Amino acid sequence: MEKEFLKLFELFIAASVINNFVFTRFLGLCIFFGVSKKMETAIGMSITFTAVMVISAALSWIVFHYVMIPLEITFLKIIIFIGIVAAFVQASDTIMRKVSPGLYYKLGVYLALISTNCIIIAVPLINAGENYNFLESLSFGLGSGIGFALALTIMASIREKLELADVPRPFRGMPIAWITTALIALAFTGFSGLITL
Amino acid sequence: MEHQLPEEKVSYLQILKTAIFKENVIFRLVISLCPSIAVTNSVRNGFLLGIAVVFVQVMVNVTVAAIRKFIHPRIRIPIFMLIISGWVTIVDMIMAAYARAAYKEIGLYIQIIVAFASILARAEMFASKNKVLPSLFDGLGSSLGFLGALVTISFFRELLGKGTLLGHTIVNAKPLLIMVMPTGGFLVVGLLMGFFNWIDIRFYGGKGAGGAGGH
Amino acid sequence: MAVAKKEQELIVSVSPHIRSEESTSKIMWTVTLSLLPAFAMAVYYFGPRAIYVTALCVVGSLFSEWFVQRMAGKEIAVKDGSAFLTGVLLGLNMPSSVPFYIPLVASFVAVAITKQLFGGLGYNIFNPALMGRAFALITWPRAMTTWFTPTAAFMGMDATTTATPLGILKEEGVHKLLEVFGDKMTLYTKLLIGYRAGSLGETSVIALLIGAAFLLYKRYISWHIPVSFLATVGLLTWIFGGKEGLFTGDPIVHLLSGGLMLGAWFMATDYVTCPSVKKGQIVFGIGCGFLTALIRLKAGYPEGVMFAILLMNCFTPLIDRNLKSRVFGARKEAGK
Amino acid sequence: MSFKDIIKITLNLVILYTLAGILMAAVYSKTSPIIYRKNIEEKQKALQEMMPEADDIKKLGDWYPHEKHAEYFVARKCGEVKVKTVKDEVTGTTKEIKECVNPEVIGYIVQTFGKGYSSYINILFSVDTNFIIKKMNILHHAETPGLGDEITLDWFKKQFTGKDLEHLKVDKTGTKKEYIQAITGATISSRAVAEDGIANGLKFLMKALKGEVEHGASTARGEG
Repeated sequence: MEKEFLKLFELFIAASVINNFVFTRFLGLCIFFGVSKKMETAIGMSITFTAVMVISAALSWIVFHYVMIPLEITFLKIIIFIGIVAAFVQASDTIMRKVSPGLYYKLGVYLALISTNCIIIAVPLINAGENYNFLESLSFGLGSGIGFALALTIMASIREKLELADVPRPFRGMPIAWITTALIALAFTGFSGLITL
Repeated sequence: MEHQLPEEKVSYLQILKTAIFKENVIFRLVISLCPSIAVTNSVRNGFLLGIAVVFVQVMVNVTVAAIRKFIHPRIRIPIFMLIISGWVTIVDMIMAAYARAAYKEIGLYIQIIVAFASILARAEMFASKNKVLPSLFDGLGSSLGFLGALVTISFFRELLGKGTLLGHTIVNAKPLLIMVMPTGGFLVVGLLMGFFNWIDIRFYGGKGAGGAGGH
Repeated sequence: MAVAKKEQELIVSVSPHIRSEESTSKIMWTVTLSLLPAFAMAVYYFGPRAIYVTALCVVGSLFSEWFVQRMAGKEIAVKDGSAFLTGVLLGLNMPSSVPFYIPLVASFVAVAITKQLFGGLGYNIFNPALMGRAFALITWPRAMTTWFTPTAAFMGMDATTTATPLGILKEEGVHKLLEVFGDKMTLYTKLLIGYRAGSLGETSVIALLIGAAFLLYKRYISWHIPVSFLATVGLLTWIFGGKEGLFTGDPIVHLLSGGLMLGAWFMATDYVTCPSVKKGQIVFGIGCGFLTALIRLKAGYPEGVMFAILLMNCFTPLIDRNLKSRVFGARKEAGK
Repeated sequence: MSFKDIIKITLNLVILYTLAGILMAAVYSKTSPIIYRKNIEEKQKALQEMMPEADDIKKLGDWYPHEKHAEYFVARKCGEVKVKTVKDEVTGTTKEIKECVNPEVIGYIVQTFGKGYSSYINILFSVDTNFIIKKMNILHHAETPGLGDEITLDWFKKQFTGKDLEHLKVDKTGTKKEYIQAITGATISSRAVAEDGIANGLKFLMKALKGEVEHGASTARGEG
């Protein structure tokens, strides 16, 4: 029992910090660079993203193990996973608008962006590829979500500070954001070897 | 991009040129970025993923343009997604069968082509409003721009990081090992973007594209 | 580069506020001066190589500063001493044996990319010298971890390669460390005066403390970051550092070895890249200490000070942001 | 939304999904046998490389180093190879089938995992009947570029040849040449390969052959 719990914890830490999706697996970069300009949007995105991440990891695990494997249609996993994510995002969009317009006003805009994020499709694919069980899939999903949120928040705070900086003109905007990411990624290599997966 | 080009009058060359340079997916529009680092630690991988994207983009554009009158506007996006993921699945299976060595390294990123906004964007913005042939060229241009960017980035990373090009030894050393690691990837893209902006500002009097980001 | 000027206690905005060119350059040169004892010990132990490596770093830094400012059409401010100081710090962070191109490339990364591309002095997010060293460590992992036994090298001894105390501790355990150095007292003394393998300037704890005391006296640095940093490392390595269970670690070895003293007093306190409010500085110090202990005890690298400071540099804007208006007092006590 | 729209949408979806389904099923039926066959071929080739002189390599069973699935194999050499020509009755073509007479066990091949610096290193090694290492190869790893990844270099791999269990230990000093020489600055990866991976695999093999292992030893029927 303790061992299993440790494994879940290791998966979570590995997914969020050591193999952080943005800094070492280079996924979700589009949104990472897109919405990290302002702190407020970054936080809104982080919350929405983590929630969607965990739920879609769970949904796709269930579908993968109870529908796709018995029917032997695992070769259709790309189509089915993106379908699940898109359907879930669409559904929560509709439900949120009806049930909690306030929350929708705050987070709804990010929902639309999410279904084209690479991480959201990568996590179910990796879960399927690594043969994680249900809890492992969940903790991998949660770790990925938190890791992305962490990256986004750090980046947003740095970019707000950079607004004031006298960056050489060709490097303003995107280029300096990429170079910042490079340097953060370099700092994150300090975690390497922390957990072997 | 002009969304509603008068279909017959625009030359295909013009479409190609705009899509490759002016609206370069990675360096100018700054979208579909994930593979720009993930697969660019060797020229071969960058090239292969680029080719996969070219294939998917062209096929998607052609398919969308061919059936554009048939699709009900309300379910347009889900249908596009279906078309994209269908073609991606096909490329995925073909590469798993015939390009195995490369597939082992970049397999995950092939599958992730599904979530490339650039592909959906071209389908939505161009192919769904134009005839098959212009759509084909638009897809070709946009994805060739993408391929070019991938090859450019991987050229620097492989040369500096491994001292090789396409697996052939150029310098018998690993000059800057860091270039094949994540940090090096981000750094090369950042410096190249800055460099292109500098050229744009210096020689063409442009403003230097900030790149709105997005996905 | 370690400054907490009096005015800053009241100013809460993120970027530092430098009164004038003159005072910046005065601070820079004073800090450089405070590194003199450490540099002298480096020369004593590692011989002419110490001068050679540090000189290369300084030249590289000054050139990079001039080059980027020239390209960007800015005013050339090489004389303000900040690039010189970065060069010296970088040099003190290098092993004595590195080939000539490593200091040059590392100083280019430090000054041109980490500092000037971000807008120059006052705007950099990361500590330039540490970033240069991290870049070099990843790029040339072998050259950057080949250590020589310190000798009074001007006598012309041939040096032998060896592992750093932390490297031995990580791979073999504390018994091996005692085997190499003799008994515990000898170990502590040798760590204190600097007779051990390591980067040029990090070995002699005494020399570093003299410099730090000078800066404290001059009020160019405050105690908040170094003390919370060192205390956290000591506490955590004491609790978790031992193989036989909790509270069996040897905090003194951990405090005296590696780049901890150099990092805590001279690098973490860099006023551009650490939080500007006192509470933030304590959070920053605790964070550095926690990450250092984590990396040293659990992760792959034997030494974690550099990565810990760089990682906390990422969080500096966030800390500043959150501690500006309200107080995160919860973790304050642990730092005392 | 009018009734006509609903019909149109449904029709849209049904037709497109059917078309996509048919297309994909077609590609799948074409590629999946190839993928399957190539997987087997590649595995066989990797095993053959470990023991080029073997005529026949069969799986002996599974085992689980670090809770990861691995396999081990027995390699045989034929006393004599008979070639039979068989006519396929369905297609009418003739095939040559090799038949092994008096096979003799010449060694074993074991797949194993070593816990490295930042990854589990997937290793394949072969031993002769006296449990002396013949060859080893790294199948997969994610060790640090420039340091740990030198476990894939020839000089490192070659020094395993001729080592027995006693000498599968890593020497850092560079003086004890009868042991495995560590890669400078990558002692963890070197140890992971030599001690955690291969030495443990060899110990397991010895136990398994004596029948001392419970799980995994699902011996190939009647031949082990």
